[in-house]
Amino acid sequence: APVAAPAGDAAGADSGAASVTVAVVTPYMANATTKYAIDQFEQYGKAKGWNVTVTDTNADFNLLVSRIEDAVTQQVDAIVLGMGDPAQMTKGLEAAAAAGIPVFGLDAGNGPGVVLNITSDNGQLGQETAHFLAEAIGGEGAVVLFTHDPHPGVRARAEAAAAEFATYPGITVVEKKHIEVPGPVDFARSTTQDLLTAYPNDGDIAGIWAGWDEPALGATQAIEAAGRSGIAVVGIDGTDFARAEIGKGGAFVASIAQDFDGMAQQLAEIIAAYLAGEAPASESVQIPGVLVTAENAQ
Amino acid sequence: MSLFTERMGEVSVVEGMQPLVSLQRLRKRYPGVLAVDDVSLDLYAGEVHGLVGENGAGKSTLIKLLAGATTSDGGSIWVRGRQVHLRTVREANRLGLAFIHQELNLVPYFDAVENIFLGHLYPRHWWGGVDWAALRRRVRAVLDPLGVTLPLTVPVSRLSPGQQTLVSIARALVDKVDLLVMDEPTAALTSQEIEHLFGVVRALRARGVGVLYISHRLAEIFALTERITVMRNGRVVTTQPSSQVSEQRLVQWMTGRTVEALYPPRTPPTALPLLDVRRLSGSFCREISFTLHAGEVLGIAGLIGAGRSELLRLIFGAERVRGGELLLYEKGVPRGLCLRSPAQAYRAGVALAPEERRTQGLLLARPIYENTTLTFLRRFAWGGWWVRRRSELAATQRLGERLALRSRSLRQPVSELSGGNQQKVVLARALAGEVKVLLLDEPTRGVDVGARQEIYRIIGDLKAQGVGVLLVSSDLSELLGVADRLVVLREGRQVATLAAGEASAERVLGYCFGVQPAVPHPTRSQGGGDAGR
Amino acid sequence: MGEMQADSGGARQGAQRWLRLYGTFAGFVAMVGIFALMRPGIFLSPNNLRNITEQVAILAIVATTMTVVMVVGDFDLSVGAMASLSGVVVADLLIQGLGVWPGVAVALLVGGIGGLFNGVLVAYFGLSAFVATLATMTAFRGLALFYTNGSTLFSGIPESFKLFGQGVTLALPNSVWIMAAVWGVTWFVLEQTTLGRRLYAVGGNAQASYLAGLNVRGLRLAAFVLSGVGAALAGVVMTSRLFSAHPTAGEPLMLNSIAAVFLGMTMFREGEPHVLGTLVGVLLLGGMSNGLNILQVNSYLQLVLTGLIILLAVLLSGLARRGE
Amino acid sequence: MGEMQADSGGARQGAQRWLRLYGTFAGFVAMVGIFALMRPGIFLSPNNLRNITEQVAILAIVATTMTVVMVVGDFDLSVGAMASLSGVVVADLLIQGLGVWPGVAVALLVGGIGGLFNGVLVAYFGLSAFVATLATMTAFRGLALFYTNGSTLFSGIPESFKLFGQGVTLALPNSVWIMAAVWGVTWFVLEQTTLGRRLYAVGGNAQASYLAGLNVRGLRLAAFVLSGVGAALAGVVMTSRLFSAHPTAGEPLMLNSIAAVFLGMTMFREGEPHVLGTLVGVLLLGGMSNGLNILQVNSYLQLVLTGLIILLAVLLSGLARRGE
Ligand SMILES: Nc1ncnc2c1ncn2[C@@H]1O[C@H](COP(=O)(O)OP(=O)(O)OP(=O)(O)O)[C@@H](O)[C@H]1O
Ligand SMILES: Nc1ncnc2c1ncn2[C@@H]1O[C@H](COP(=O)(O)OP(=O)(O)OP(=O)(O)O)[C@@H](O)[C@H]1O
Ligand SMILES: [Mg+2]
Ligand SMILES: [Mg+2]
Repeated sequence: APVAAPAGDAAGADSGAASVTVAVVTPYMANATTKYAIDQFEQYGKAKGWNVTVTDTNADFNLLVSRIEDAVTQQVDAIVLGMGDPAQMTKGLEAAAAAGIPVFGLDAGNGPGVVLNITSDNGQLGQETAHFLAEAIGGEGAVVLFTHDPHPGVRARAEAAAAEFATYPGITVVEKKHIEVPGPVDFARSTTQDLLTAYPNDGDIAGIWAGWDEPALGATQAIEAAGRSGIAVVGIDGTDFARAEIGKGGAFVASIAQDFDGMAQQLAEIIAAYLAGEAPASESVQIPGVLVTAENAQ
Repeated sequence: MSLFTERMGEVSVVEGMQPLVSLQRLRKRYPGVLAVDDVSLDLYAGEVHGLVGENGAGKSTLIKLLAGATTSDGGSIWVRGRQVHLRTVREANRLGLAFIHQELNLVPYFDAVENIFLGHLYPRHWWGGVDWAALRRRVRAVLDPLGVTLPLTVPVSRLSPGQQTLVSIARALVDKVDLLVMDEPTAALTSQEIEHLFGVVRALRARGVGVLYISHRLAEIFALTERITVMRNGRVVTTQPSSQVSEQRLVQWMTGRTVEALYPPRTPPTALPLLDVRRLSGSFCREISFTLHAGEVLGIAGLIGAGRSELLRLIFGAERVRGGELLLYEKGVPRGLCLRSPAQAYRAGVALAPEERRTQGLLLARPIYENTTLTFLRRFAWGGWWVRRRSELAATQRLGERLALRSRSLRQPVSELSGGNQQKVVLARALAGEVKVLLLDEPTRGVDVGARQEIYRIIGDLKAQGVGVLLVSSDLSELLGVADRLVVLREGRQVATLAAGEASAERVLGYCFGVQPAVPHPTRSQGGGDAGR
Repeated sequence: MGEMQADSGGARQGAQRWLRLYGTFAGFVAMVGIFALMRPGIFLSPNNLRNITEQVAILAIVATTMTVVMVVGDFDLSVGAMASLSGVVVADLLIQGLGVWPGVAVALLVGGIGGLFNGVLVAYFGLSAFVATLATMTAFRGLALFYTNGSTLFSGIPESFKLFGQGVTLALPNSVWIMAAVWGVTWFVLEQTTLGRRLYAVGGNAQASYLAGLNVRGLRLAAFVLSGVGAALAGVVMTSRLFSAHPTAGEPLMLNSIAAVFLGMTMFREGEPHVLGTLVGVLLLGGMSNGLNILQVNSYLQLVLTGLIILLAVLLSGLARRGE
Repeated sequence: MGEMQADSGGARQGAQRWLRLYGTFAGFVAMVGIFALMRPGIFLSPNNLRNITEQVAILAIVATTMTVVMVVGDFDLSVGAMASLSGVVVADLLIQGLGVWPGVAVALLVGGIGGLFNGVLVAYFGLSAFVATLATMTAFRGLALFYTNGSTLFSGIPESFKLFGQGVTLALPNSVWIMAAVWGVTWFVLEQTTLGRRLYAVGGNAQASYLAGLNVRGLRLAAFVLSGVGAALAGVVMTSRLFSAHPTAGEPLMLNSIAAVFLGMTMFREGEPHVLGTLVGVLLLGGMSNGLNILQVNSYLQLVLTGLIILLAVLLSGLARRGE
């Protein structure tokens, strides 16, 4: 059952929307897409007259729990979790629940204590990009995955992609490379150089599937610098630099754009409705991604 | 010679007595040098045994072998008739051996109390915490017989080297020991502390403790020991009852030559002023005034912690001046005021050889030649930039020869040199450029007789060239032998300025202690004097 | 001379020591004051103070045992990776049905073994602490990732495991009690026992300690073992607090714990590490991040401010020292 | 005495020095040998060797200038953040239409100023290098993120900027040439000039250097400035190589560059930092990651192996030294 907006006790006698405070906490602000989504959300929130606070913990989940607790201490009206896995912050979520503060996920995840999570369907992102890559290489050849399993979203994409590749009898996933963060572009670039050395002939590798756009960029650069042909790269997120690469018609053939703007906007609406006493219909809202290819890159 | 040695050895040994510690045919090789070569030595309970030898003769290395601080390449060590294999210092300590090593080995941020107690179990309160009061009492109990007073609650890094030596001495006396080994314990001490130390050593001897005593001050050796062992080039030359050798013989055994007049003949200073110190004050020193002339050696006397080193550092610009002024003269014309940094001092022709060679003087890990050329490096470089190693090596070779520096190679890290040779490197650096005023802080500390004579000769040469020398020394006979005038400091104040003619050991000591000189115009004491007694 | 000065000297020195404490400590107090003024009633509310202590508890555990390693003059870069590894181990064992206490014991054992490994490399094989623990950091990190295959462990951890990181006893979170216990024991050992003084001696001058008959190698080894166990304990508390184990969760602990010790060191004249200073360092870091968040400073600017505040706090104590 | 031995002693000592080099160096050679055997014709192919040099070029630049800071006995933790910052600055300036050379000059200037800041804090205000550069690292990082608002800069960088990181001259990538130039100059300065000698002296014993008339503060300051400029140069090359600027791209450089210097230090008897050693350290780190990739080892196991190989290499030199 929805809780009545607890606006009264936090900000005292102030009236109306001005007293609504929404705290956004995220571990991944250094990531451009996270930043974009949160910035968008902040704008929509401000447009509603909310006071939106944003906190980054720099990939530190322990601190993230603390930040949620800080928000609870400040008796905010709602907490938005920006792309962190709720499984790693149950303690904070429980504190929020105990204080009656609703928590919403922005591309985060579902779990106890999360009223609603709005997200791209990571499975769909992974599956569609994998599908595109598979088709692009003619359903045949060796494929390498660039992953980062500690990130649950990227992990889900990789699993979906692997499942998709498995449906092609001609495709084998020959390696799964863990890409280090920070510095993913350079890391992916060096890793790809080494891969190309290990698979020295044209055709040894047909495609590289990357869990997000930065490693895809690094892979593309290495392939082009080595002058290798016949290797296609796909990424995920549809960032502007990915679009630019795809537009050039090189090795980077596709990415998939998550509609962060739409997500942010919709989440703001849902929160507004929730604070007005209207419970969301389901725990999870999934926004489909839009494939970015040479045709629609620019 | 060897026949003679053996016969004498037999004579000196008390019939049927088992040696407390017996070293048999010990060897220790360092890369390129046999530091200890087939050394055998018996030490008896209740005997003070002197060990002498030139710098680098292998004395400290021998001690380290006995302490388990380094491993031998051959030979054996027997304690009370049983062979022992010392792998760590702890094992040596458990056998009742205690050591005062040549290089100060203190924990800089511990106070004297904790440094003295290092290696012992602290007394505790009933609740398990350290009983600091009891600890302090126990430390006082060790210090009192030594007759020394130390600031106990200050980190030892802020004590003067002399005070630090007292701390390491006290450490060796906390527990009951059977054999006490002292490697140049008095190098940084003045007569007062030496007196007390000797008292303690004699008391230990009376209790049946054996003592192995290393010193370059031969007077001390004669005053304290029953037998003397002389080492040279890693080998034992001879062991003799002290009463049967003369100082000349001893020096001859050590150096292979005779050392006649230790001090060069005194030449009168000029009247040309070089440096004028006017009411100079620092954090400890107060209102010191004197003038140093060209060709003059001005000695600075005082007890430990009297502020002598601080005075030199003030003049050198290495410490903040809190009052007074400093005038440097160029050809008799006053030039420039306070020196603000050592760099400025060097530019003005003032050089310092600091007292603490390891912490203040040397880059231990760097080769000898880099240490000697450090200050005047630009002279050994094209355009002041591109270092010419060959000219550095040549200059170092020259300085080394002048100071009788003993090393395997000039590219050897200074850390591998013996203590006295390290001291020579410090001196070599100060002499590498042209200086007008030379500040020498304990220049002969740990230096053997031969090299000491050499250093005095160099001081004499510099004097003849018109250099002014400020000489700080804890060896009063050295001051009396070399200095043209003496400034006596006591607790940071200038208590007397004496011309060579007016100074005598008694008188200077009287000023040092703050009592009236017993003899108004005593005779001058010269030569290898006996400040130690 | 000097003897009569000894006592008054002691008193003076005590006063000076306090004055010096005021440096970094004054920075700390100023920070608290500013935050309290800017957000009256919030920063210093009991609730928020409790939050801060709870937020820093895990860091404080690691920083306290790190202090011991730094007391003997070494470093331990592997603590973060070790915390991750032990967190993953305990979570996995609990998920597989092992009891809570045995699970925790095994995790601490892992920490002890890791610390032993570091200690042997540094104390007995003479590797530089930096190289050795950097290498083991990389290895531990790989192990934690390999063990979990990169994923987060969370389902199947028994509720009773919440005890360490989420339970509350006498109005304070259990993690704070654990931290207090670790801190108290470490303080007692370092300041009040012969063992502790020997650790300090080794850090002050290893050669002197050896020549005074101390077992220098053993002492250095012990410090590393302690730091490994401390890191493992932090990993356990963290897993309990997050109620999930993430193979890289502990990583921020490494630089932060060293930073806390260094910050604390600035409070002492002779610059030796000290658990009291470490605690102030931890609180400075924790309070700052909490306060800046409460002030809702842009998260990128927060980083800039964090850097500047650390510098200011440390500069204060530097100036205090210079003034003497 | 012994004077006449000077020359032969020198030669023998030279031989010993080479023997000691064999420790870590032998580890390096063994690693190369193993990789070469396991992937014959691939690991040692000219193409792959070129790849390795290119991959390590940026790290080598930072590690080389870091060596200078470590020669004077300090640390610089801010190099990674500085590389990110300068990379972002040059990208932004070029995007805004500034010429390539002025843009690079400004980026290097940023590095110099950052280094100056570090140097003043450490040398003149007496802060510990760790605290000071940790704080500036945090601040620089915040600045880079704030400057770009966290996003990647890429569109609008002129093609001519590819010169630094992607151009090829005489069959070698320009980044490798830049690295070689930085290394060569640093080697010359450290080993052959009075400046270098003084830097080593300060690192060996700062107090003795001061009393020998060296400008200790100035020298430490200079080292930090150099390291700042080196980091900035690395940032420029990295931005050119990736043809895009990421506000956290330089971060892995920090630990890696320090690790490389430490690895190199194990090659020298007295354990002082040395650019030759640093280069071997960099190649060891780079060759290892390249080789393990080529052997197609699981990424997580790669971390474990990396740690173990570092330890092995270093242990070898430790044993060689002990054998003496
Ligand atoms: N660690 C070392 N490495 C190499 N050579 C060393 C080392 N320590 C000492 N030596 C050499 O061993 C020889 C003996 O040195 P030792 O320190 O025993 O002399 P010493 O008799 O104590 O001299 P001093 O009177 O100057 O203290 C010297 O030639 C010295 O250079
Ligand atoms: N009783 C004391 N209490 C505290 N500090 C003292 C005391 N006596 C001396 N000092 C310190 O010792 C310093 C003076 O020592 P300095 O090194 O100049 O003495 P010194 O005459 O050279 O003695 P040494 O023979 O030990 O070298 C002063 O800076 C002072 O701080
Ligand atoms: Mg000696
Ligand atoms: Mg002195």
